[in-house]
Amino acid sequence: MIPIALYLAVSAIIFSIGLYGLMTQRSGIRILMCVELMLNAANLNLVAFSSYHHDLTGQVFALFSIALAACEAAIGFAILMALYRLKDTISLDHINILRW
Amino acid sequence: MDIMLLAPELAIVVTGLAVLLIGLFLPTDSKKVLGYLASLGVLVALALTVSSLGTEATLFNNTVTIDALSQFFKIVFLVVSLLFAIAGIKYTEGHSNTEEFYALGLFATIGMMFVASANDLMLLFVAFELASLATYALAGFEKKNAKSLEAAMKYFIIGSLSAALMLLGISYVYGATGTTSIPDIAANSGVLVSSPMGIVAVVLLLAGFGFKIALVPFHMWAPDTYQGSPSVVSALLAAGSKKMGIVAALKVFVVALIALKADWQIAFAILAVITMTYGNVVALKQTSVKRMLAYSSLAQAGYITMAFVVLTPMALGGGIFYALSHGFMKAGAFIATAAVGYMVLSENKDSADPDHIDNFRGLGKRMPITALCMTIFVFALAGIPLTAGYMSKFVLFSSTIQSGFVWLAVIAILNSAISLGYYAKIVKYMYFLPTDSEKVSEPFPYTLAMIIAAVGVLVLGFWSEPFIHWAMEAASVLITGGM
Amino acid sequence: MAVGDLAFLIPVLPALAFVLTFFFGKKLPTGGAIIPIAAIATSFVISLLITLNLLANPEEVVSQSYSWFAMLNIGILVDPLAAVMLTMVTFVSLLIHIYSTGYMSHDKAPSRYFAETALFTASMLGLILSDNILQLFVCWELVGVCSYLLIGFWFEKPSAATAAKKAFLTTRIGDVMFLTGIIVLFSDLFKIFNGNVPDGVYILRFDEIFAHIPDLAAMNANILGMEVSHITLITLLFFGGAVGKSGQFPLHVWLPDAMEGPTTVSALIHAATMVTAGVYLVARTFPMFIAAPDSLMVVAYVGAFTALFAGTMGIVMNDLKRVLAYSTISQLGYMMLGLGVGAAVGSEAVGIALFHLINHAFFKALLFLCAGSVIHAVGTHDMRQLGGVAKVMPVTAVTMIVASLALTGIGIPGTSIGTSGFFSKDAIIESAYLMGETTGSWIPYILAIAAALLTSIYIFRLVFMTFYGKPRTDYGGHESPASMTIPLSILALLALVFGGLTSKIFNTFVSETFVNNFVNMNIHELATLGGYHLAEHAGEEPMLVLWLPLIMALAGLVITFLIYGLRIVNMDSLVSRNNPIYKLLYNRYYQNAIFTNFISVKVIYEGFAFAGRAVDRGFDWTVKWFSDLAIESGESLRQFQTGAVQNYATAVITGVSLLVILIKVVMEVLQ
Amino acid sequence: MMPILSMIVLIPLIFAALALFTKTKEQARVVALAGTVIVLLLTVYMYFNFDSTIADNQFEELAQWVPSLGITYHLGVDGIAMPLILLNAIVLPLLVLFTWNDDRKSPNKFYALILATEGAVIGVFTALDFFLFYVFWELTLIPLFFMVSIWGGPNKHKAAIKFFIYTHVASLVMLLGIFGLYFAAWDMTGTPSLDIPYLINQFQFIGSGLTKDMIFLALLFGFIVKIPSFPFHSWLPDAYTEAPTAGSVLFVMLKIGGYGLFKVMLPMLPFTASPNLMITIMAVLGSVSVLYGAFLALSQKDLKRMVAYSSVSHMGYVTLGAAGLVSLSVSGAMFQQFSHGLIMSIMFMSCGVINSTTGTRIINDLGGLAQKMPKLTVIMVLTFMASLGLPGLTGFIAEVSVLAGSFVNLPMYVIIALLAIVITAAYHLWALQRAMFGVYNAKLGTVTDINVFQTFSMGVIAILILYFGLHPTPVFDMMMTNSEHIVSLMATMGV
Repeated sequence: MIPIALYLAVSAIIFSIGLYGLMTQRSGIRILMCVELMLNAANLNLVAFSSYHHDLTGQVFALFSIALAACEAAIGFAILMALYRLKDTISLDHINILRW
Repeated sequence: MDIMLLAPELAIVVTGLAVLLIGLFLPTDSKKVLGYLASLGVLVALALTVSSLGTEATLFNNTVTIDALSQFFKIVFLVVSLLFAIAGIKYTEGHSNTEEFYALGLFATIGMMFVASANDLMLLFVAFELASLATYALAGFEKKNAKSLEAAMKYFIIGSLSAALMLLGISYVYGATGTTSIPDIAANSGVLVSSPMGIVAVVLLLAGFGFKIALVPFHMWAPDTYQGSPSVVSALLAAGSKKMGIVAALKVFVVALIALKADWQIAFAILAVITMTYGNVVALKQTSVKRMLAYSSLAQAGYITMAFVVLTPMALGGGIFYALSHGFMKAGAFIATAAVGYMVLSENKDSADPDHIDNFRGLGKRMPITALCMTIFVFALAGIPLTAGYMSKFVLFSSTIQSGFVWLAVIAILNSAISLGYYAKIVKYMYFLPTDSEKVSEPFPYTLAMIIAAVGVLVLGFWSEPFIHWAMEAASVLITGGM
Repeated sequence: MAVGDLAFLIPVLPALAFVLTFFFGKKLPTGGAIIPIAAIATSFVISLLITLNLLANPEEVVSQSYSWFAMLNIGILVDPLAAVMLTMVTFVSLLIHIYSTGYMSHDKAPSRYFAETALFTASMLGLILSDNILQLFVCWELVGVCSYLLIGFWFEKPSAATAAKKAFLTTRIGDVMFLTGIIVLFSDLFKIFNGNVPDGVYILRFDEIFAHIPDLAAMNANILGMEVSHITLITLLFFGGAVGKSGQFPLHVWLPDAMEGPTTVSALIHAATMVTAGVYLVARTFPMFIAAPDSLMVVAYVGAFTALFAGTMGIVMNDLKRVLAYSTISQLGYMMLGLGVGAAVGSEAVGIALFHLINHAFFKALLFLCAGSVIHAVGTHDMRQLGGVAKVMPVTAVTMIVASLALTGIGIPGTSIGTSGFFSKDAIIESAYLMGETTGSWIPYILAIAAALLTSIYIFRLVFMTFYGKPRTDYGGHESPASMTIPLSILALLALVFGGLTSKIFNTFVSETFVNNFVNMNIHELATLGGYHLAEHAGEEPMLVLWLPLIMALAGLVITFLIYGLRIVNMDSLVSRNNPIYKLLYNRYYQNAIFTNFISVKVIYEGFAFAGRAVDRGFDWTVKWFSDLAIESGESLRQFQTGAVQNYATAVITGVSLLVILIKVVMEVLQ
Repeated sequence: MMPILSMIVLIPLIFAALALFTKTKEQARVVALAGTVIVLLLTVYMYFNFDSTIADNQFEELAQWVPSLGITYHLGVDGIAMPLILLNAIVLPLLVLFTWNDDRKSPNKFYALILATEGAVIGVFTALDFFLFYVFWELTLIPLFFMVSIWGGPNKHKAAIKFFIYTHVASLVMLLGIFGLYFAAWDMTGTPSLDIPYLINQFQFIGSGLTKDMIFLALLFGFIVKIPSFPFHSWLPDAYTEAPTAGSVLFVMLKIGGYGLFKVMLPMLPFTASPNLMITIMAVLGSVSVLYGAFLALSQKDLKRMVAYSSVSHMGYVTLGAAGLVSLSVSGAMFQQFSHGLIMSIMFMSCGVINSTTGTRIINDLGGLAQKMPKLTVIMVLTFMASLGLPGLTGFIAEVSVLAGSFVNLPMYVIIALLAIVITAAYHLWALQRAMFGVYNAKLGTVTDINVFQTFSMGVIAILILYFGLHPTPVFDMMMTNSEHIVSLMATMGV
């Protein structure tokens, strides 16, 4: 069977992709997607470990976090919608009245 | 198991749902009643918690625990959300979706309360997220206000980033120990010490909680959000959800990961110093009072974090006690700004930044009660004697010296000296700078909330013995649980 | 009850008079002059009685002490030395107060004047009565203030205000030395008692001090490499105080300016009484000086030099009162010299000096009052505008001439015929000679002789220029009222005969001061402490020595008569700005330029003070710098908060990775 | 036995609250007068029941406050505190009278602050628990801060903030010292306590010499800044000068720095690791302040600023005398605090009067005021004389005791201080001559002499200066008792 290290490696890679996107992307939507990536990388970890430990907790946890991720996405989109209504853009470069 | 042990939480849930449902059928102008309802619910919950003080129990096969620590923080959260609810009555006046405001607030409170009593990382994470999600929405409550939305957006993005980090951290902990139950992790956390995953997990979790506690460099969202979102919400964020981060950190680090003490003590030491210094120094130059308070609460977080470095019962007790006092001071201060903001907006609808410090000119004349309360809060934050702030600093700093971290104490004390610079500035504006505008009536709910907070601050300062004692008990839970 | 028990009233009455006059004087006629006059009269009677009583039975010294605070006391000591001073001061003060009723009649604030003079009298008497050095210093300062107030009596005159300030500050320099002396003395005695002084022992009382002279002499201080015994140090510091108060060189600069005050004040304070306090101080602590021959030598030299130095300036002044002021300085120099010769003649020196002090008080007061009477009548100080005043003011003129004779000391040696000045001054000069004989230091004697010549020159110059010849300007003028002329006559009488009558008894009386139940000292033991022996009284000096002073006096008279009387010598070549000597003298050796303008203003005020100011700015700046640092760093740090959410995320990530590294590093370091 | 100490501390605070709610000047000043007078009566009563022959604390009150931290409510007075309390109790009613007829904005706050300051300052003098001590210590800052910033001069805000933060930093350092002592004792005995006498007594048992010295220096810094002593005086000139007259007088009443020196520092001194170093530090600071303050006062143009610097110079004697460690010098230093309080009150009142009637304080712009203001002139001359150390007035008693006493152990530093005497006389007389004497400066327009209330209050203080100058024993004896007690400690340690 596949050694645990590979799972970790994969999830680490996915997580890093998400991070990179989060730091570089301008569009709100893409940033949301990056966040999803990262969360799912973590979930991958959980599942991998759970099978590694032969213990279901990890998978249950993963399910929970997927649910949460959904809620998060919902709220995120809601906020972005509102922003779009107000400013006709969701490019985060133009949203920085609050600073210093 | 006895479900009544969860009575406070249930009370809040019920109130939350009730508010949500009743709100649907009420006309906008009569939605005031929701505020009273919510306040009542929180009051009931508070009463229930107080009545059940001293009970020790674990529920839901050991995922929820009720002990001195959880009780203490529950009360902190309930007090804050009580202030939030009362102040909200005025704030939401004439808002079409008052019910959402209260429902979200109450759900956030539940999240916090469950974090306080969580005994399992899974529950902790879920509750944590619950609180976060609710507050994301609250931060963006003013849908027509660009600032509010921007605040929400930033809060949301950094929040979900840190959630991801936290989850990753938890996954590593789980991977190493094979369990998510906090005591069990504590039991066999030896594995983490040996494996490199240890440090990574610690840092990731630190980032996760650091985001809520607003420790530099995970704080970046905080100033913007506190400034941008409605003051009442800022109060909830600064006074409530910040404490949630603290209690979570206490549970996870001091109890679960005590074996990795060496690692995270260093981390906390570094963060504490950076955070308090950065917060105080930057606050000096702020012109928006809310932003200034945001930075000040950074600094306060820095002080509290010292407890993790010192890690003696007294220091932890001090930190916990500090959390309580800070709850009162910060909530009060933000509500005061809310009152001022209300005053400004009621004078001219579209004023650019109602929280600019110029609006505080001559407040002593225009809103005497608000000004007086604000002075109390500000002095308390600065650590002037006979206020909660002084008492908590006294315990915390002195315990720091006691256990030999003199350098840390010195830095902290120098910091609180610097902080006087901007606190005094607020007082100066309120009392010494002339104003041409006349006295205005102060909205009752705000005043009530502020007075409650002020009384709390003074009581904690004068008659602190029982509270300190209690905080010590809470701390002892951690120590016995951990060591 | 013994009259001595009333001694405490002597200063207290004038003090009360001060209070009453100060608060109620305005309402009374002549500014309530009657109150101080009555008080001082009573004091005079009491002191006189005490003196007579002491003459009769010398052991009845009055001595009372009460605790003041800590180990210090206030007390009364009336021994012969004090008694004669008391009598003189009360007497002169009484006369001058009476005189003042006339003199100040036209002034707008007489009550303030009388109050202040009463206060002055009180403090002066307190000074004389002190039985401990600290109380003496207290009153010493008080008389200083009174003189400050009285010099500046016409404070709306800037010159007066300035003169007052100058007087106070210059004497203050001396006072500091005096105070230092007291402090050194205190700490020495404190050490002698090893820190625990038993109750009831007042360590600054004269008897305590004198009792410990041997211990003090035993202590040595190393100052700039010189081994100085503490007794020498202390006495020198005391003398420093005396120099300030008694206008000895170099601290004499204030006395001439002090003439800005009313003439009566000059007579009372700056001629008769206060300025003699320095002499009194040295006399009072004479046992200590005896044990410190070096100090005595200093006293003698300074005194003699001052006598001459002041004389040289006296001969060129054109202001009536300034001439008299310099004369006072010079006479005080004589008194100091008289004490200085103690190294040779032992405690007789006190008698000699005191005798001259008393006589001087009489004739110098008289001189000033005459001058006052002239000024009062004609309203100018400048002799060049006067002349022939004798015709208008006969009484004044006569008394003035008597006084001048007394000052120059005209009399026939060997007999007891002569003006009072003759007995005292010649006694001083003779003992100076004696000192030259025993110790081999002749300079004081020579200076003293030279000074005698100058004395008679300046005083007769004054007499001729003022009273003789015909008026140079048309001043009005009339003889002064009786309230003024009667005191003049009384003083004139005393100036004429007092010396002759009392010269014998006086010396023996006063010389016994330090042998009584209060303090009993053996002068020879003290001398041996100082490491020398007193001359067993050498009998007669050669004839020349006895006659020389008189010859000098007459010579001076002749010279001045030729110049100013017959005008056969033309002065214009001498008296002109291009004659360097005249210029030097006339500008008073440029002391003003040096002391006032250069040292005090330039160096101290502009130099130090402003340096200090710069330093202070430095401190301020440092403090400010710290706060600025905080604020500025705040300004730059907040730039991190860019407002772009991606940067926030970046910050988080960097934070995480940095933390990992940091922890690793620190862990490494710790292990 | 009634809790008289609590009363004299609380009554001013209560009356301050009352005064805050008054509507008019008339009500406010009456309340203020009532409060201060009651305190005065109580203090006088206490004074006459005070046993000046023992050095212990008297009228003690003790109650638990926060047992888990060893914080107690512990009050008491000894011979060090008593005279200072007396000073405050006497001067403040007179201060209220002095300001009786002034018109100023929000008089209710004004008098409330005066009362609050009195309460806080007396609190510091009576507190026997470090926590309480620090509480009152900080409490003195706030009313003075408001006093300066509301009614102060042109640069009031700058001065107020500077004073507040500067002295607050010092207090924080002092707090560090207190913590150090607190825990050193806690670790030794196992029970927490902040009781001042107890901790001072525990100090000697602390093991590490370094710790001892750090604690000592931290506390010393806190006190020295409040005194204030060179080189930590730079907050003083601004604060004193910018403050309103009443504020300046309150500043002068703030004798807590010196009090700490005697109450806390000296008993600890012999047990520090290097007592002689500490003595030297204090001696240097003291003597230099004397000279330095005098020179700076000499260089001032502004009368009030000159007075402020003279205050630095005078307070130098306090530090010097404390370092002298001879019973006479120490009690002299204590007496200097008392005398300085009286003298400076009048000095600042005079500055206030002159400023309000002529509209300037620049010495060279004044002149000849004596002709227009005879009453003021008489009082001022007396006070200036007292301030330059004229015998027969309080200043002299203090200075001569300090100098004579200290000379026993510290001759060199005394010499430095002696140099200042002439300078001191110089600037006092210079100011008098320029401001009061000479030709009347017509540009000043019509000036009016002090009114009856001002005459009364200044007169009474002047009389006290004279009285205590002639007869210091009423307060000097108790000081002597305590200083002998302190010095005996030194003797046991052979310092």
